[in-house]
Amino acid sequence: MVGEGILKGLAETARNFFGSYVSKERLTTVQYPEQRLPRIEAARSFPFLVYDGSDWQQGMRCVGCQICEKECPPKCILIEKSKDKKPDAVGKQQFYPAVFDIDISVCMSCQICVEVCPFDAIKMDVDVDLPTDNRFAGLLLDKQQLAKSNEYYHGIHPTEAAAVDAALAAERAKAQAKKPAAATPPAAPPSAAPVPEAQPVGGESK
Amino acid sequence: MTQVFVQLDQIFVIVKYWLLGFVPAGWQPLVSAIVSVVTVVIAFPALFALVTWFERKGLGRMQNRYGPNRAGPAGLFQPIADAIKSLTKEDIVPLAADHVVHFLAPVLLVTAAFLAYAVIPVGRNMIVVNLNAGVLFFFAVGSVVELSVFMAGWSSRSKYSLLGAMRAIAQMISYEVPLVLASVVVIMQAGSLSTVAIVERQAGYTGIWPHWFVFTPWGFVGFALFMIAATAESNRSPFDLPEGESEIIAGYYIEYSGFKFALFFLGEYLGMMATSGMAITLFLGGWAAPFPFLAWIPSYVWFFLKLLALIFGFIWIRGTLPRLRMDQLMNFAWEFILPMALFNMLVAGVWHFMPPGIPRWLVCIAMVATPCILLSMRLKRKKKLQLRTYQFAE
Amino acid sequence: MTASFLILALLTVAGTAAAMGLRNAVHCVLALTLGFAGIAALYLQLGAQFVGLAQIMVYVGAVAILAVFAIMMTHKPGQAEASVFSSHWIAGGVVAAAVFAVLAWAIASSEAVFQLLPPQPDVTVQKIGDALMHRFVLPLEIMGLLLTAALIGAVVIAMDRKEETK
Amino acid sequence: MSSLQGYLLLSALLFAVGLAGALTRRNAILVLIGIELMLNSANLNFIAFWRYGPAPAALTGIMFAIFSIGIAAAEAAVGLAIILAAYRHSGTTDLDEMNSLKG
Repeated sequence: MVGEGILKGLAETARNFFGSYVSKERLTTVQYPEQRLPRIEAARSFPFLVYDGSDWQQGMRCVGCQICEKECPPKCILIEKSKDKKPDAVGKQQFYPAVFDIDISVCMSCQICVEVCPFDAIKMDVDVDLPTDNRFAGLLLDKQQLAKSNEYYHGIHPTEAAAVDAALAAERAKAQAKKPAAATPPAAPPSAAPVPEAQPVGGESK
Repeated sequence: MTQVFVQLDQIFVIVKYWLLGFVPAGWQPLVSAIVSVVTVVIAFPALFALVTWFERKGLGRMQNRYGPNRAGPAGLFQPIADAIKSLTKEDIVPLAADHVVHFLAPVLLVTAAFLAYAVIPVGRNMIVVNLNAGVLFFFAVGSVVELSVFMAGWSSRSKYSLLGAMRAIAQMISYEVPLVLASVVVIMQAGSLSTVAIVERQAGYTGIWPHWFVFTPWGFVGFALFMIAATAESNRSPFDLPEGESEIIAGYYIEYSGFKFALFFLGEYLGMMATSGMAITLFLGGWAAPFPFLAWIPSYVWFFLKLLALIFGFIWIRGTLPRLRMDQLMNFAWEFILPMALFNMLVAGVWHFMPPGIPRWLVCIAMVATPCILLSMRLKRKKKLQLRTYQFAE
Repeated sequence: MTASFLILALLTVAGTAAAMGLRNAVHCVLALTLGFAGIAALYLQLGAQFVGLAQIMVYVGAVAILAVFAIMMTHKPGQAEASVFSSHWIAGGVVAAAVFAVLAWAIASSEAVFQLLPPQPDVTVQKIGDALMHRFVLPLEIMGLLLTAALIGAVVIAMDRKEETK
Repeated sequence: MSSLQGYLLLSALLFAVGLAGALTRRNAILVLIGIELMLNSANLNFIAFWRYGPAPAALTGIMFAIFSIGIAAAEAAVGLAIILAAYRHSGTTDLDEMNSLKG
């Protein structure tokens, strides 16, 4: 008969229709703003700048070397180097970025800036809640909006952050061994100071 | 007690006559018409709003989703949000479009869709005009829809619109023939083209079994054919080739935006509900209750319950079946539905002339089942595929 | 001579005149459907419900669609016609005007048109059906034959002969 | 002016408009449409005479109109098919250019 397959299909959709009212596990939809999926460690959205300590201007790892600006395929990064210098994460006197803007309407989340950064200063965020009512200025993130603490980084990519911290600590130790004359390392390892930009991490799962 | 139920059943009629009491006698026919028309023009768009919500919810549940659930309780205010959105959107008319025709097409479509409700009895004594040729009026008005579809597709000056309109017209013409032929059996049996008379013919019960035309072999087949043709006629899935969003984006109304787009949407749903209402009138006993012990429930409640049930059927089909191909669509119309409708008329004649009893049932069932099986076998046979030859593209 | 007749007459004449005068052929057909619908409304006004609805179904639903399809199939884009009227349009217009003058004169001078409106006859569809099946059964059969022949003939004429084109 | 006269005058006017269209238009399809219009005006006459005539119960006018509508539909189908065939043959629907009987 001609309608056999149609009847089978109708039975299947009817099973779905009534089943969705009976068994909750059929409805896999996550009610987004209230419920969120647990964050995935390997996820990435847009880049952010890591800083150590509590002061985002003082602890910023970026030295304004502009490698990421040059490597960025869609050219969404704008960096202006500072005139003066300040001690970096390792303790050397370095420039710092006077301006660091990322246009996330242009950014394609390729992570190349992260790959090329020799200072582990730029990392990928997982935050996707970036809606704004201004599609030009609202999507052009400046240095302050980009700066996120090392704790936040630990929260979103624990494994990776641990490796980075270990490498940085090793480098710092090496630098200290080379220059014992230097005074205390300027950047303390992750402190417990409250950070303004840090957001709840991990997400409340349903 | 029964008096209360009769009052409840006739409440709208009573209210209308109460209103007419305030009007001088000379104006009464005009005011009566205006009251009826205004009721239809308010009630059915309201139902349309409800049906869009119902459809989105139902489709969502069939795909294990929630459907709209943000605007209002269970997303019930979603249609209002949609209406506000479509009203505030910019009305874009293509520069090359034929402005007058482009404007008239949705207006004509909605007008024709509303006119169809004039002959559908939604309850006891509740019909706008009891035309002597009501069913013919319904189909005549339905044929105007094709013209508005053509106007929309042609005036937009867009390939997609024109292709969509051509598809829609070809499909509507092909399926209008079986639609009319499927309803002819009812007209033969009822001996009238008046929708009120057809509903009256289906009144009464044998035991608790209603005398609806759908509960006869020819009526059942006629109902199935009518509903299939109605699905195609209202361009709904699986016959939604004119829309075919993956091929021609949205068909004939692609160049419409804002409120005109909403009018097309409204017209499409009004058409679907009108054909469902006609199917109810022709086959499902109109506003009659399915069981005699439920007859106390007002007649219009039954009509709208049946309407919602049929619409749920449309939604169910839409949630289940994939879109057909153009050749499948046409083959189905001309090789299966049309011959079945013709056979069905023969069966209705046999039913009319045989004495009532078991043999009549057996003969008629055999007479419908045989062509159905044979035609479906013919439809299912493997087609020999051969290299396609192109006339112009070589 | 009621107001509704005047409105419908005006609508019909406007539609048909536009259909015969407009430049764009598709506009002509669309205007023509207005004229046909007006004629159908006049039928309804005269009490011929069945004929009026059949008129809408046949002319608006079928003939107009057929005509626009034919126009689109024979339309060549980019071909700007010098004139929509043929070279001897003056002669045609004069003939038509003369015909109208003669007809109008005949109608105006006839005595037979001063008829009182008889009471509305009771024309149910059933009566029409009875008449078709008894008194007019032979014309009906011939009609069916003619329509079948026309259907087949139209298909045969319009069919593309594949062998010839190759 | 009686109402029958009004209908007859309207019908005559429609006939004249259709005739004018059929005689003056260049597009063959529109000529066909003009002929359809003439048929329609005749139908209007039939219905008007039926309504005002002595024996409306005999339904003669209505019958004539019904048959006429059916024949007009057949005529339109065949006429448009012929125009399509002619178009395929000569590549135009312009009647001023279709002036040769030879193939």
